[in-house]
Amino acid sequence: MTPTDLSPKETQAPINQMESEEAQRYYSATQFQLIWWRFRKHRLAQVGAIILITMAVIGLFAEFFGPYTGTTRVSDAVLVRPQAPQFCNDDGCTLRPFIPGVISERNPETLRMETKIDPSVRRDIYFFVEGEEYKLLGKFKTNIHFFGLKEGSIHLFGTDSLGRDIFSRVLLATRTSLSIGIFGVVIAFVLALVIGGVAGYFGGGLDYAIQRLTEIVRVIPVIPLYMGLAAAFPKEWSSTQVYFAMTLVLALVGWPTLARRIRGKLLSLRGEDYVIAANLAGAGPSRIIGRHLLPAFMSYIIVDLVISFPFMLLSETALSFVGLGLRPPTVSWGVLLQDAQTVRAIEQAPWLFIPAIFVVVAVLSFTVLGDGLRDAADPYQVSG
Amino acid sequence: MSDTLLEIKDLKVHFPIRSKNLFGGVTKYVKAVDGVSFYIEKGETLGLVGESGSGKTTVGRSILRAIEPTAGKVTFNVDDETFDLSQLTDKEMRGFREHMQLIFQDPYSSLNPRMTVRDIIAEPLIAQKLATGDEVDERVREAAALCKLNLEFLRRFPHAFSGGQRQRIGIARALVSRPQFIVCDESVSALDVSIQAEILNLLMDLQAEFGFTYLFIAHDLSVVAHISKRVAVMYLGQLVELAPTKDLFYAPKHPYTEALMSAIPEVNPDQEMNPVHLDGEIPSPINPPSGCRFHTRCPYTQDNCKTDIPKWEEIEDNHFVACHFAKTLTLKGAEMPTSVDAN
Amino acid sequence: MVKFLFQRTIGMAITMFFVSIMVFVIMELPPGDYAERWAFRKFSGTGAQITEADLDNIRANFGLDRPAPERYFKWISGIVLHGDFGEAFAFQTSVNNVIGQKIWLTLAILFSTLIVTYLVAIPVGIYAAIRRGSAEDYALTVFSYLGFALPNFLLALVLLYVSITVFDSSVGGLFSPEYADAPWSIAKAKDLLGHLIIPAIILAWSATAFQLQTVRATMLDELNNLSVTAARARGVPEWKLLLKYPARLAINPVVSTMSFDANRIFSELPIVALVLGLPELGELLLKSYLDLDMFVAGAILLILTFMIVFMNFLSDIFLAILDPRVKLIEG
Amino acid sequence: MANTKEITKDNLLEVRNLKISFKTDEGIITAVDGIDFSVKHGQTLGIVGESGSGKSVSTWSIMRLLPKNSIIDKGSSIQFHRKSGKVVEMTKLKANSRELRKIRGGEVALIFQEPMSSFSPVYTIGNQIVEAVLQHRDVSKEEAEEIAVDMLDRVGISNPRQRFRQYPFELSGGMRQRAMIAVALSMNPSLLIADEPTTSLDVTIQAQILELMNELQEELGMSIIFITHNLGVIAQVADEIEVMYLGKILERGKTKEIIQQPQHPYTQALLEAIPRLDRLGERLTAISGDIPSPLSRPVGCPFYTRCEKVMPGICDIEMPKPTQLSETHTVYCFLHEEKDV
Repeated sequence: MTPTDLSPKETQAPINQMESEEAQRYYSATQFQLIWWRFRKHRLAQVGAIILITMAVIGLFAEFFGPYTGTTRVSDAVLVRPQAPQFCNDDGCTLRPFIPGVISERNPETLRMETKIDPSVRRDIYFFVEGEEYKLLGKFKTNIHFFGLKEGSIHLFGTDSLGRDIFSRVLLATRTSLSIGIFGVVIAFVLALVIGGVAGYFGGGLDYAIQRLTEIVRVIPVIPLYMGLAAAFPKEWSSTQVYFAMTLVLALVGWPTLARRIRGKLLSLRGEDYVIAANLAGAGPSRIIGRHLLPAFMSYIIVDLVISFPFMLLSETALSFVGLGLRPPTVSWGVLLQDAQTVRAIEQAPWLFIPAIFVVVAVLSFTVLGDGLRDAADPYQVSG
Repeated sequence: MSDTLLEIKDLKVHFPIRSKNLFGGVTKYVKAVDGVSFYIEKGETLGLVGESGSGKTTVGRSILRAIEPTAGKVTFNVDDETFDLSQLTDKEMRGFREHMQLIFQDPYSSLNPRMTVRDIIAEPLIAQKLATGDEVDERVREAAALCKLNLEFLRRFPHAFSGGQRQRIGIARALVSRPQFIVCDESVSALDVSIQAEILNLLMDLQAEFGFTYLFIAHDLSVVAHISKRVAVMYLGQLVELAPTKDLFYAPKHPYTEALMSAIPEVNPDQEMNPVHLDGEIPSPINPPSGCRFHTRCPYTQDNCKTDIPKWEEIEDNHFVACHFAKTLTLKGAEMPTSVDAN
Repeated sequence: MVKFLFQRTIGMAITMFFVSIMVFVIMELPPGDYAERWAFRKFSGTGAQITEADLDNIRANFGLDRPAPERYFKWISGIVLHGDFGEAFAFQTSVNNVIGQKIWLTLAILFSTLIVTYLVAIPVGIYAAIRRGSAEDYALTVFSYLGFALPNFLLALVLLYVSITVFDSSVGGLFSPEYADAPWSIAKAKDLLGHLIIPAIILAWSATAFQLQTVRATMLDELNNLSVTAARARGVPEWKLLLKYPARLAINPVVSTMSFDANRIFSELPIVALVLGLPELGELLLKSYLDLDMFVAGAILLILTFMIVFMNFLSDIFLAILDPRVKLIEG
Repeated sequence: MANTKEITKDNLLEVRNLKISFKTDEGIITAVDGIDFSVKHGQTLGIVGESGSGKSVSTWSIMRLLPKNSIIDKGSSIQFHRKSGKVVEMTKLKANSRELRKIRGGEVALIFQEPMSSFSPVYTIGNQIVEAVLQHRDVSKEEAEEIAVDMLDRVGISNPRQRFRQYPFELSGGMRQRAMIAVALSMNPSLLIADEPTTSLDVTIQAQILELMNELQEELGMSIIFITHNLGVIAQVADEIEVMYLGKILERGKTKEIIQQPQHPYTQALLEAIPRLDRLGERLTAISGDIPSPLSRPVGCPFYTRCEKVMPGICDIEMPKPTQLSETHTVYCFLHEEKDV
């Protein structure tokens, strides 16, 4: 729609006589500085990044942030409702947060155990309290938890039907789900990079064969394919084995899409004038790849990594949800959601659905972050 | 011929067309360049003109082996030694690239946006290890100064520059390895009129100072006429005429050249344009016409043009034509200036 | 056109050949062998003792003692020549019987989902592009984000929960109880249509989000196209112009990705079907994976993939009709 | 609102004080900065300018075709003589109003540089011509088809009946540009705006198109605004020329006046800078420096940063006023303003 004499090239700033310091800085800015400046304009993407970093930190130190280990059963607290910390009750307000006491009694009609709030009891929340022993980062033995009660138990997200603290379990699941996503993406990426790179750089018959292969993998519906592979895990495998097998499966099915994108990008880059110029300057393949293709490629790789994540997360969640993925005692978001498979379960204890919120928030964060990065990734293209 | 720098014999470049069916078999070829021969002398500028699809860019790139020629011979003289470029391996060719360079058309896409100007200009030196350490910087500064680039700009990135300045950076890169031969592929076509003159002057000054040899490819006839000593005209993958600039423009011998000359809009409202009318369109290079390739559009065509391929002949001193009737036709060229100071 | 169709049909056959090999590999993957699982299922609870010899017998019966290529050949030729998908041990009957009419229900779900997707995504995507930067556009973007982020099976759970707690009725299933086992009739078909809407909306959820963004992006590209300005310069009224030029082209990428939508829908189908209790192939696939009833699983995987490949074939044809440039490329 | 006097009779179009800006992320860019020009009945006005000169923007604004982020200044006036004799103020017309639509195509037609992208690829050439004809002429569909085929024939397309049913990609570049002209002229406009119509064409095709446009103008009597950066082309087609630079008009006059007696330093420099066949072997005179970015337009005369004859303290303060050198020749330069005084 823009008339010819307002094309982007002309509106790009050429050097003028007067040069502000800002302009100087812009002119000698590297690729990643430019990307960073552009990224800083994307508020939403930054929010996404912050959420993800928070999730990663919390996941990494799940045992510290959660008041209980994931397997602890508080037997008299089955299906406890989530408890929100308060600052005020009938006796007035304090600076220290607390939760009201809980009494559990059997309902005389349904004969189920039910919990009730006892506003007369006040249980103060303390920070850095001693609790169950665990190994921080799998190495350092300690029993300090970020918060907890001196007596009684606290369940921010309630408990499940076995009386386990959902809050603590969600934190552990965050670690599992994010890490399986990371491993899955990384392995898929290495595969895609090698295969797509070979196809894109050398072209010809090899490229053709790889193209056809990826096409075939891509027509089979993804999740059923995952399921088929996951169904083959022997029942006697340990949860660790299943965990690693899952990452492999995710990667194996995930690479064709990535390989295709990498190949396409490489092919178009290879035809760029400046790459031809490097060729004509006498640069060998290693220099062309190292100095020209890879730097141009890096930002796309990062963007692609980020936008592949949600797919891995959702696949893992879906598979574990139906029992074909990770298995207890490993906890992931999908495993936790198994408890919420039926409407009856949710009706009885809606808080079992809380892990879904984490899934959604994580995927949303990855999506907006990916969008922001994609916009920022090519600072040399003037956006319309 | 000791003063010949470069000689091209029967150069052919055919691009396969892969059909998009199952096995991707190659059934057709685009004959982009189909038997082109010429030589370039040391220190001269040979202009190469032709309309889109004539194959002029492919000629330039295949001499540099940016595109692999299908057939033909390209010989290059360096220090009285003759090399057959088509016989060199990729690695040998890489070592040879210091002698020959390309200046691109698009000053935007031809510079890597992720490298500083210094690194861009230094690339030929570093890639071929022609210089090390401080010598690199010295030679980069020298090249930049020759192209009238502010040395302050060397640590900046291409996004800081306008089209004209970028084109200078491209030229500095081309000459930093002190090549003997430079292909200018539409190197001023993308520039504004007011910038174009400066770049043309720069190219000519550099040639005067260092004795560069240019192959100057362009579609703008006036620009080619201005910079070239001799000009070759291409049509549909083949040369139709090659002659010293003034001979070619003022006294063309090939009907196609005549048509081209007559179509140049003169910057002179008194001189009305009277273009030779050509029939139809340029035929497809996949199935070029038989005989003389121009016969489908030539106003002077005869029966034998359809069947006989015209010979590439030197009909006057240094004037080559491929036309059956080159000697008998009287053709009109561009209007010759009436006096030297026809201002 | 005939040549075009012929080429595409051959292409489809070749793709299906490679797919069948992959499916066969998946069928072979689970540990232990089919004979053991078959025998276990058949005789468990009967108190019969199974000896190694019995198992060998069963293996010989099923041809399991033959090398893999031979078994593959037997399996695939049964399917191609006789339409015989083998035996489903979990049901003690042939796979064909188990799958039977579920194919039609699956197709019904697929098409109703596609219809919902396109009915929403195309007009809304076009609208969002025209109103670029407006509040509606922004809201639709947020909706799309949610479409990516909230998996369909969770949406199904949410909808079920809402329908039960708020409306006190379930939205699951494909038939009302009174029709579930009734023979086909017009009333039953109507009942099915009524029940199809909810799963269609749920399954269309993410596909719509994706396609909406595709349509919007293409539409934005096309709006910037000179041909639109050219038409405007000819005085063509704005609405007519938008529909005739950019909107027409914005449909092309949707048509060309129909098979991806089918792929996405079939991906989500098993889990959504599990949540909603839909008696079709996806749910059956999931069950047979859990039972390791690999003949059934393989058959379903093959059928679903075939539907996707066929959708691809259809979209190629539609595209050739919609876009005159396509034929030229095929040459 | 100083310039709202009524349009003179022999002018088809009169533009006064036209100022157009664009809202962008980097701020407001002024693309056209207060220019005046007019087009006479049956004549060709040539506009020459390099990139960023605002030549396309100023003419697209006549048809109100600029993108949404553009702003036409309130003081601008574009008056157009309609076929009915009525004078309309184009800047006052409502977007998408009936009257604007009638004028677009029916009275003012536009052809572009790239004929490929100005046709929709999925409809036949015929379809797009018929659409235009039906929009502006009271004819049946069959009659419209006849008009279209006839028009294709008139612009020199062989086998017009067959071409009518072909898609744009099946035609060559020259053919497409002919077809584009056919579309424009099939609606019988009184003003044709040709925006670099030959820039992407080869010289032989360019010559044919220029010839065709000349012939058609003689035959149909419409006015033409011809935009180009090629001085050779403009010398051949225009009756009058105006020279634009960075959103301003620097010089205006009869073609001979501009080409043979240029008075503005920029026009002079441009003519010296292009290689010409009648001056082979002469060194070109280059214009030093770069065209400034529209983001940082110089104050005063836009050319002063590159002008050989710049007078510091004068040229960089304000824009010079027009100096009338002859009835038809106007220059905007202090060198002449001084002489005048």
